[in-house]
Amino acid sequence: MSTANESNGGATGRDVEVREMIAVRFAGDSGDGMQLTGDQFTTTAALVGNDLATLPDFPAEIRAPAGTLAGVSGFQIQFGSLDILTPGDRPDVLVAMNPAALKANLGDLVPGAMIFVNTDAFDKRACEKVGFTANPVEDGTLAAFRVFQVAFTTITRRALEDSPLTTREKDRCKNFFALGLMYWVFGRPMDHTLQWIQKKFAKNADVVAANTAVLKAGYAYGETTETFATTFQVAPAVIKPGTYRHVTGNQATAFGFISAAKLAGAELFLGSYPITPASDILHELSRHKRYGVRTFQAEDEIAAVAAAIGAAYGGAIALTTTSGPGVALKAEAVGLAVMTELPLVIADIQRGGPSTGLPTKTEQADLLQVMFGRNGEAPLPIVAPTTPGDCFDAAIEAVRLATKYMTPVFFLSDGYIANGAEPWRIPDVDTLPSFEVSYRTEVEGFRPYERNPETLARPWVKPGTPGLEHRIGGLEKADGTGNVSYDPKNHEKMIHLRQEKVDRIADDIPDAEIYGDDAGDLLLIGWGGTYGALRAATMHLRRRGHKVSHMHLRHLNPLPKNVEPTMRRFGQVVAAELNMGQLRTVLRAKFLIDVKALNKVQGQPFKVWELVDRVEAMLAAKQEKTA
Amino acid sequence: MSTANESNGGATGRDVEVREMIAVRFAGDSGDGMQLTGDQFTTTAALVGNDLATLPDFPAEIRAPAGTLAGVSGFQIQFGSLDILTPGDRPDVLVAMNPAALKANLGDLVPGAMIFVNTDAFDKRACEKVGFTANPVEDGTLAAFRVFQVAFTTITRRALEDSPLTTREKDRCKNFFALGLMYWVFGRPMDHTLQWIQKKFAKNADVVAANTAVLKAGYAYGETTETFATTFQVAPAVIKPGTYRHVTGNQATAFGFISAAKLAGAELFLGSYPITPASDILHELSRHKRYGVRTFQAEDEIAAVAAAIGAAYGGAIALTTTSGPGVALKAEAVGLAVMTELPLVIADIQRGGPSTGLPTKTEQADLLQVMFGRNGEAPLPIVAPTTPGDCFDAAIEAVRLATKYMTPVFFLSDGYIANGAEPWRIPDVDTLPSFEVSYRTEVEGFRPYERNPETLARPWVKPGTPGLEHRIGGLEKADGTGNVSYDPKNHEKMIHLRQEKVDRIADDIPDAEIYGDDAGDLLLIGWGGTYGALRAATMHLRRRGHKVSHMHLRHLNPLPKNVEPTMRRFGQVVAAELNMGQLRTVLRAKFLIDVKALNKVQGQPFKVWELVDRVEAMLAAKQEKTA
Amino acid sequence: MTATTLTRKDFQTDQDVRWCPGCGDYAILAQFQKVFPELGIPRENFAIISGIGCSSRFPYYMNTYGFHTIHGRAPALASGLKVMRPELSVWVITGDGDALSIGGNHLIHALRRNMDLKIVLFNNQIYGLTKGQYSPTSEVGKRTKSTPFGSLDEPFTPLALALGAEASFVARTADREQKHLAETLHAAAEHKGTALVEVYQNCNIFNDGAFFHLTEKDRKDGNQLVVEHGKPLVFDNGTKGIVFDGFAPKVVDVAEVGLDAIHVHREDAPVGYHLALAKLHGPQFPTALGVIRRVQRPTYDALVEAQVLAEQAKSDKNDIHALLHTGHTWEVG
Amino acid sequence: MTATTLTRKDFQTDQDVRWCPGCGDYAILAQFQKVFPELGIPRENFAIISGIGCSSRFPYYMNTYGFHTIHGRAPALASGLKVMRPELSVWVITGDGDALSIGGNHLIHALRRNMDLKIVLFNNQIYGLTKGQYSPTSEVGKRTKSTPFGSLDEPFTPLALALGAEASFVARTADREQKHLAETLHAAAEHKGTALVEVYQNCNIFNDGAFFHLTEKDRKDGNQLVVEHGKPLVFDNGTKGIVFDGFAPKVVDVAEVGLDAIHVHREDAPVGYHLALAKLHGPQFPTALGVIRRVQRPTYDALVEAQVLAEQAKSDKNDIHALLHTGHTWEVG
Ligand SMILES: Cc1ncc(C[n+]2csc(CCOP(=O)(O)OP(=O)(O)O)c2C)c(N)n1
Ligand SMILES: Cc1ncc(C[n+]2csc(CCOP(=O)(O)OP(=O)(O)O)c2C)c(N)n1
Ligand code: SF4
Ligand code: SF4
Ligand SMILES: [Mg+2]
Ligand SMILES: [Mg+2]
Repeated sequence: MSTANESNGGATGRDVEVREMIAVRFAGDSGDGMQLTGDQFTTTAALVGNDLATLPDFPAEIRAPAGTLAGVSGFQIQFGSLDILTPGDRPDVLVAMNPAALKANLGDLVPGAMIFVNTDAFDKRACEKVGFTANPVEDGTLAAFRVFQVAFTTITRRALEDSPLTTREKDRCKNFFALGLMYWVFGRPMDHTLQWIQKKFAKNADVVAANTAVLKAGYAYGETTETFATTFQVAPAVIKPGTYRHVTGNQATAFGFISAAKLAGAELFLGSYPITPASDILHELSRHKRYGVRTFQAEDEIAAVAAAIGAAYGGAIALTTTSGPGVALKAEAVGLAVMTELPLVIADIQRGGPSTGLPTKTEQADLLQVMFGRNGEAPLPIVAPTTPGDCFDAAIEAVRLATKYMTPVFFLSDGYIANGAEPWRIPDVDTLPSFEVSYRTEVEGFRPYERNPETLARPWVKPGTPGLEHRIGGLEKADGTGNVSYDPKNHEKMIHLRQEKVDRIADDIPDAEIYGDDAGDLLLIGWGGTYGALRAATMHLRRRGHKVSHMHLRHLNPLPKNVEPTMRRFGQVVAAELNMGQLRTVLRAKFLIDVKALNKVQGQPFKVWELVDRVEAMLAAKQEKTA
Repeated sequence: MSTANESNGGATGRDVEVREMIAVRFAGDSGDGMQLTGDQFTTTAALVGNDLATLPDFPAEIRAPAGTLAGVSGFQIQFGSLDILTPGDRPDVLVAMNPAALKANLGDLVPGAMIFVNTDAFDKRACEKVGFTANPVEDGTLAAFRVFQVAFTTITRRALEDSPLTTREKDRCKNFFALGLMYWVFGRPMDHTLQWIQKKFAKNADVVAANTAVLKAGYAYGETTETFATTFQVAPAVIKPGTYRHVTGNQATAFGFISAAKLAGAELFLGSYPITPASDILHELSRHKRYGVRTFQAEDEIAAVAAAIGAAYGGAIALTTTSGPGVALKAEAVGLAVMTELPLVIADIQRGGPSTGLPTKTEQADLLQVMFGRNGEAPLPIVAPTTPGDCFDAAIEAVRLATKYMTPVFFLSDGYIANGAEPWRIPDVDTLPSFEVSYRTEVEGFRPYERNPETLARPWVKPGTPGLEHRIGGLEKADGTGNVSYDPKNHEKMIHLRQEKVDRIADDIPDAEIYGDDAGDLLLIGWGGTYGALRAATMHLRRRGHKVSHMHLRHLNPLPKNVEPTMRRFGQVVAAELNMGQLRTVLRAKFLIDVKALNKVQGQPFKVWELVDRVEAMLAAKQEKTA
Repeated sequence: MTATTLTRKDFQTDQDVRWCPGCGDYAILAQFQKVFPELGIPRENFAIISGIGCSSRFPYYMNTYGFHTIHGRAPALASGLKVMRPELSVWVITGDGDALSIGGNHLIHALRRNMDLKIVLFNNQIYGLTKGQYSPTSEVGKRTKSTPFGSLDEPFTPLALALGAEASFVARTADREQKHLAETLHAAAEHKGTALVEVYQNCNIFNDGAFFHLTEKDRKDGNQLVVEHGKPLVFDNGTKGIVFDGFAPKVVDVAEVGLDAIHVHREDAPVGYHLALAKLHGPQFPTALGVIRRVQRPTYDALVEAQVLAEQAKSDKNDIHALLHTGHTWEVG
Repeated sequence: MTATTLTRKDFQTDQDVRWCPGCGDYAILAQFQKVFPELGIPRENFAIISGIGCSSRFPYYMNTYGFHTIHGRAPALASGLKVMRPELSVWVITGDGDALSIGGNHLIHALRRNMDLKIVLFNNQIYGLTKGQYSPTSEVGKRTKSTPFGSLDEPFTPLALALGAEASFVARTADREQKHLAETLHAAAEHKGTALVEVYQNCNIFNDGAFFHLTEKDRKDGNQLVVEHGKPLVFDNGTKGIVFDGFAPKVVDVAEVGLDAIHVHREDAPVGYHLALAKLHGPQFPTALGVIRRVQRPTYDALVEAQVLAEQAKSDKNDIHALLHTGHTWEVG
C-alpha cells in the first residue's frame, strides 16, 4: 500500500515515485513460471535490503487447462523500507501474462495500479474463453488503471532469433522478459538472477543463453522505450543485522522440529499422511535423514498419529502433521496420548472447511476442534505460530512443552503462513532455548504415574530400560501406580490432575505480545497467522489517531496470564478471526467479557484495509452508543 | 430415601414400616443371577402399582473370577408411592450373596440399612479373598446396620432334597430364594414370577419345579421365622393410566428410531460398530427386520457412519450409534454430512473418558466434542434424552429435525440412562408427531441447493429419480446449484446459511422444562441423563424452603428460547454436569452470565443428596457474600 | 429417460473437466461414457460414488447421480446406499491411495461381503492430487517428494490383496487399451457381487510412463498377457505362453511346447491360480490383463433383502403398536 | 537382568488376570511366559503392544514393557516404536475384531512393509469384550446378538488375507496345542520381518467349542494338518495326505498313492500354494497348522535405519547451523 508518494522527474525525463512499500503481483498460466519469477524478484528485493512478505496463490487443480481462470497461478510480494507485515492487500502493480490472469486479478488492484499485459496473449479466442466480450485492453475495461501493453512473446522470440531452441522452448522464456522489465521498473540489479540462471540450467548452455538474453531484453526494453511514465524507488528497510534466508512457514516448521529434537537431545520421528496444505512439512523432513529424522508415510492419518505415539513411547520426539480433516481422524488417538501422558506434537495446518471444503485456501476454523474435539475431558496445550518465520520458534516451543509436561500439544498453523514466505533472520544456534530431556532409569521408587511436583509430568521411561518394565494404556490410571483403576474418586482426581498440568503451563509461557498502549478504546485480539494483517491494521489505526492496541496470542491453551487483565483495560475488545468466532467463544466463556466478533470466512486472509475500516466502524458505533 | 417412617406393630408382632419410597440392591457374583432377580422384583413392583427406577451395575469384565470384587454384579431399584426419579442414592436394603458383594456395597448403604447376607458364602477363604480379615458379619463391621444372616444355600439345598438336579444346579436356584424372601419382606405377590418361571423354563420341568420351590421357600422362610424385626409397606403410586412396560434407555432408543422411520414414511438404516454402552441399540434394532430395519455391522465406526450417509443419500432414515471414542472416529464423515446437508442421526451413548477411560461407567463429557469436534465451521443440532423412557421421544425428535432441516443431528445419551430402566407408559401411536418426509421428484426448476425459505433445507432427492441427476460432495458448494465453488464470498455465504439453518431450529422446539418457580435464588441447569437426580434434588431443596428451580435441557443446539431469559431471573445460575463444565462453557460464552459449576466426574451419576448438600452450600456462600 | 435411447452425450455434464491435459483419466471417462449407455440401465439408476483424489473427481463429469465423498470411504458409503437401494447400479471410483492406503480396510470388507458394487480403481502408482507422493502401489525405490532417497516398502498387488480378501470378481485393464477397458467395464457391470477393476492409468505429471511397457505399441506385445476364460495363456502374438510347474509359472515358447501344453485360463479356478496370475510381472513375466477371477456367490445386499422380506412376511411391517407392546406389559388405571 | 537367567516367573505380573475362567487366553499366556525366557532377549527389551478386546488385555499380565492402546491401532503404534527402536523385540497382541475389523488396514500395511513385528492374532471368531457380536472371521449364518437371523458375510481367512498382502511369514496354531503353540511362537520370534501367527482361541462364553474339532483328542486327528518344511502334507496319523491337481487340493489315502506322491510342504514355495494351504478347511479338508509361509525380505525398519546411517555418514548429524543455512542466504548489516 502506498503510504507516501513523491514524484520526481527522473534522469530519463520520466517520473520516479518513491515508495515506502509497494505490492506487485505476477500472474499467468500454471505453466508460465510465475512462482519462479516471483521467487527471483523476491530474492533480489531481499538482497537490496527491503523488508518483504510474499504469498503464492496456486490453482486447486494440478494442471488446469491453459488459459482458463481455474489455471491462473499468481505470486504476490509486498516490499518496502518499513516493517512489512503482509504481502499486501491490493497490488499496485500487476503483470498479466494472459487474459485469464488479468480477469482473475482485476478486482484486487488498487485504483490507478500499473498493469503490464502481454498483448500477444490477448487474441479474441483467449479473451472470450474467460468471458471478456472484447479485448479488455482496448475496450475501456481498464480505464481506471495505468496499462502498459507489451508484446512479451514477440519480443522474446525476437531476442532469441539466433537461439537453437524450438519456438515452444523460446516462448517458455518469456517470464524472464517480464522479470527483466520489472527489475528495470524498480531499479533492481540483475546479478542474482543471472547467477541463478547459470547454476540452475548449468546442464544446458542454450537455455542459459536464452534466459539470460531474455532477462536482459526485458530490462533493456524498459530502459529504451518511452512507454513507461513512472518507475519506482523503494529504499532499503532498517533490518536487524544477521544472516537471512527465505523460509515458507512449512519449511520453518520442519526446521523448527528438527532443531527442537536436537535441543532435546533426542531423535525426531514424523508419522504423516499427505494432505494439503501440510504435505510440504513431510516433504521437507523427508530430506533430512542426515539429522536422524525418520519420516513414516503412513497408510492414513490414524496410523500416522498412532505410529507417532509409538515413537514417543520409544523415547523419540514424536510429530504428526496434517490438516483439519486429518485432525478429525486423529482425535481418538490423541485422547490416548492424553491418557498415557506421552509427549507428542500434532501439527494442524488449517484449511477452509467444513469437510473437504476449500482445501487450498486458508482458515482458522479448527481452534475449537483441537481444543475440544475428543471424547471425555482431554485438555492439552495449543501453540499457534504467527508468521512463516515464527513457525520455527513455535515448533520448538511445542516440543518444549510436550516433553517438559509429558503431554500431547497441538501446533496450530494455517495455509496462509504455511505457504507464505518471508526473509528470515537465521537464529544463532547457541541462542536457542535448551531443554534436554531426561529419561527415567532409576529403578528405586519408580512409579509410572508419579508426578514431578512442579510440572506434574510423569516420568518418561524408554522400553529397554532394565527394571522399569511397566504397562500403560487408555483405561483410567490409578494415581501414582498407573494401574488400571475404576475407582470413582481416583477418576475424578486424575481428571483434575490432567487439567491442572495443562493449567500450570500458564506460569511457563510469556505474556501475550501487545502492540500499542496497554489500555485504550479498543483491543484487537488475534491469534496465529493473522498476525501481520492485524499488526499492520493497528499501526494504521494508531496513525489515524485511534486508541487501538493489538494483542496477539501464540499460546491458546492455557492462555497467557496477561490476557484477562489486558482485556479489562480496554473499552471494547474485539476478536478478529478467520472463522465464526472461535477464540471469541473461549474468551467469553473464560472471562465473561463481552468480546465482539470481527470475522471473515472466505478462505482468504484479512486485508489490512478491511480491518481498518471495520475497526473504525466499531469505534464509531460504540461512540454513538455512549454519546 | 425414606422420607416418612411409620412403625406399626403388625399382625405377626413385627414392625411394618410404611415408606413413600425405598431403595433395594441385589448384589452377588456375576454368575449369581442378580440381574434376573432384580428384573423380577422390578416387574412385580410395577404390577403392584409402584413408580420406580432401576440401575444395573455390571462388572467391566465379561466373567470376572468368582468371589472377587471385580466380579460383583449389582441391581438397584428404588420404588415408591411418589414420583420416582432415580434408582436411589443409597440402598435401604441390601441382599449380599457373598463377601465380595458385601464389601463392594457397604460404603453405599444408608446407616441403619437392612442387610441380608448369605452366611453360607462367608467362609474364611471367601472373606479373606476380598480383604476382610475376619468374618464381617461377626466382627462388628456391620454394627451400624440391621443384619440378617440367612443360610441361602443350605436352605435352598434342603428345599430341593427331592429334586433330581445336581448340587451345582440346585445352588444356582438360590437367587430365587433371595427373591422369595424379599417378596415377603415387602409384602409382594409371587404370581408374576411363578408364571415367568413356568414360561421361561418350559422345556425343563425339573428346573421349573426347583425354582418354584425355592422361591416359595424364601417367602415361607420370612413368614415362619422370627428373625425379621421389620417388614415394609410401600403403597402404590398415583400413576397416569395406560399400558406400561419396562424399557431401558437403549431399548427405548431403538423403539424411537423404528417409530420415527415409520412416522417419516421411510425405512430405517443403522450402520454401527459395537461399543459399550451403545451396543444394545444395535442388538435391539437387529431383531426388527420385520419393520424393515436394515442393520449393518460395519468394519469400524468410520464405515458405519459412511454407510449411514450412503443410506441417507439413498433416501433412508439413517442412523449410526456409538460412544465417545467412536464419535471421535466419525468426526470427519459427520462434516461431510454437514456439507452435503443430508439427514443423519449420530447417537452418542456417552461413557467415562478420555480415551478408553471407564468404558462401563457414565459421564457427560462429550458435549463439546459433538458440538465442536469437526474441522471447519460445521454446526449441527444436538438432542439429549433425559430418562430411559424419554429416549423414545428424543429419538423421534432427532429424526424429525434431521429430515425437516436436512442436517445431521446428534442424539446425546449416556450410559446411565442407556442401561437404566423404568416403567414406561406406551404412547398411543396416533398421538406421535407426524412428519412424513417428501422427496423431490419435480424436474422443473430443480437446483440441488435451492432452499426451503422457512427451514433453509435443501431438497432431498433419491437416486433413481429421473431427470434430477446431480452431483454432491465435500467441497464447498455454490449457493443454489451446489456446484463446486472456490468463490470467497460464496463460501462465507454458505457458512452463514449452514449456521442459520441450525439457529432457526430454535423457533421449532419447545421451551426448556422448568420445575419450580420461574424466578428465584438459584437456578439449577442440567441436561440429558441427570434429569431425575436434579429434579429430585430440587424437590427436596424446595421442600426445605429454598427458592430453587430446575431447568433441564433436551435441546443443546440450538438452545430453547426461554433459556436466556430464565437464567436472568435467578440470583445464581448453576450448571450441574457429569463433566468439568461443558454446558457451562457454552452458556457463559453465549450469554455472558456467570454460570457456576457443579461438577462430578467419577463415572457415577449424581446422588440426590449430594446435590442437595452442594446446592445448599452454594446458597449459603452467596448469602454470606451478600450479607 | 429410457435406457435404450441413451447415448454417450447423455452422460456428459456441463462441468469443465479439470484433469491435467494428457492425464489417463480422460480416456477412462470416455469409455465410461461409451459403456454406460450400452448397459440397458436407465440413467437415473446409476450412482457413482468416489473418494478423494484426481480420479475421484470422476462423478462430476458423469451425468448420473454422483457423490464425491471423503478420502478412502467410498466403498463404505456405497455399501450403505446399496443395502438400502439394491435396484441401483452403484459404482465406486477410487485411486490407488484412496482405495489401498486410507481406504484399504473398507475395500477388503466390501470384497469379503460381496456387496454388489463395481469398484474401479485408477492405479497410477502415485498420489496425484496431493502432488506426487509415493503410494502403496509404487515400486520399491521410488523417489518422490516424500521419499527423496527412494521408497522402502513392498507395494501391494491390488488384485492379489483382493483375492486374499475373498473377491468374487477381479480384473485388470489399462487406460490406453480402450477396447479392452470397455469390455472389462461391461464384464464388471454384469457381475452380481463386488467387481474390482484395476485400471492402470498414466499420471503424466507425477509418474509419466509407468505403464508404457504395457500400453505402447512397440513394447506391449511382449509384456501384455490378455487372459480369456477357456483360452490358453499366450502372449507376444501367440508365440509365448505360460505354464505352471506345480505352483510356479514359467514362460515357454509355444512353438516348442505346443499350444496344448499352455495353461488354460479359467475364471472359476482355485484362487491360488488367480493369485499366481495376478502377481505375474516384468521383467521376467508379462502382466495379465482381463478378467482374472469371476465366481458367483450371494451378494450381501440381496441376502439382507431376503432376510427383511422373510421377516416382513410374518407381520404388518408398519405396526408400531405391536412393536411397542412386545414382551411384558401391564395396565394402570 | 540378563536374558539367560530368566524364568517363567520373571514374566508374571502382580495384576489379577481378568479373563473368564476357562478362556483360551490363559493357555496362550502360559506359553508366552514359557517361551519368552527362552528367547535369549533381556526382559526389558520386549515391548508388547495390544489393541482393545479381551485378548488385548494381554500386556497387563506380562512383566515386560506393555502398551494397551486403542482398538485396531496396535500394528500402527508398534510400527512407530519399531522404526525408532529397532533393537526392541516388539510383539502385537490382537483379536479377530481388533486386527481384522477396525484394524484391518493397519495389519495389511504392516505386512506389506515387512515391519519387524510379531503379530499374534487370538482368533475366537467372535467379539468377546463387547459381549458376543459376530466378527469378520465368524462363519456365515452365525446367530449372535447383532445377527439374530444369522450373519450374511463371508468371513476372512486371516492368513489368506495376509498372503494377499505380501506377508513374509504366516503361521497358525491353537490355544490347546501347547507344544505347537510354543514352537510357533519361537519360529515367529526368530523371523526377521512381520510374522503373523493366528491362534485359534476358545471363547467359552460366547463361542464355545469353535475349534474343538481341531483341538479335542477324539476329533483332531482327522481335522488337523500339521505342516512342516520339507515334509509331506500328511494327517490322521499319517494315513491321509494332500496332493494338488493343478491348483486344486485333494485328500488321498497314503497307503493307496504312496508317501512320495504326497505334496511336500515348502515354506518358500510360490504364494499361490500357501494360499491354497491356508484356505483348506472342513468338512472336506483338514485345517493346516504350522508355519505356512516363511520367506526372507528386507524389513522396513532395517531399511530406514540403513538410509539414516548412510545419510548421517555424509555430515555432522547435530549441525543445526548447517541445516538452517542450506540454500540461498544473505547478510544484512
Ligand atoms: C482425510 C484426508 N487425508 C488426506 C487427504 C489428502 N489426499 C487427497 S487425495 C490423496 C491421495 C490421492 O491419491 P490417489 O488415491 O492415488 O488418487 P490420484 O490423485 O492419484 O488419482 C490424499 C492423500 C484428504 N483429502 N483427506
Ligand atoms: C473405537 C472403538 N470402537 C469399538 C470399541 C469396542 N470394542 C472393544 S473390543 C471390540 C472387539 C473385540 O473383539 P476381538 O478383537 O475379536 O477381541 P476379543 O474380545 O474377542 O478377544 C470392540 C468392538 C472400542 N473399544 N473402541
Ligand atoms: S496429477 Fe496426474 S493423475 Fe492427477 S490429473 Fe494430473 S496427470 Fe492426472
Ligand atoms: S468373553 Fe470369551 S474371549 Fe473374552 S475373556 Fe471371556 S471367554 Fe475369553
Ligand atoms: Mg493415484
Ligand atoms: Mg475375538
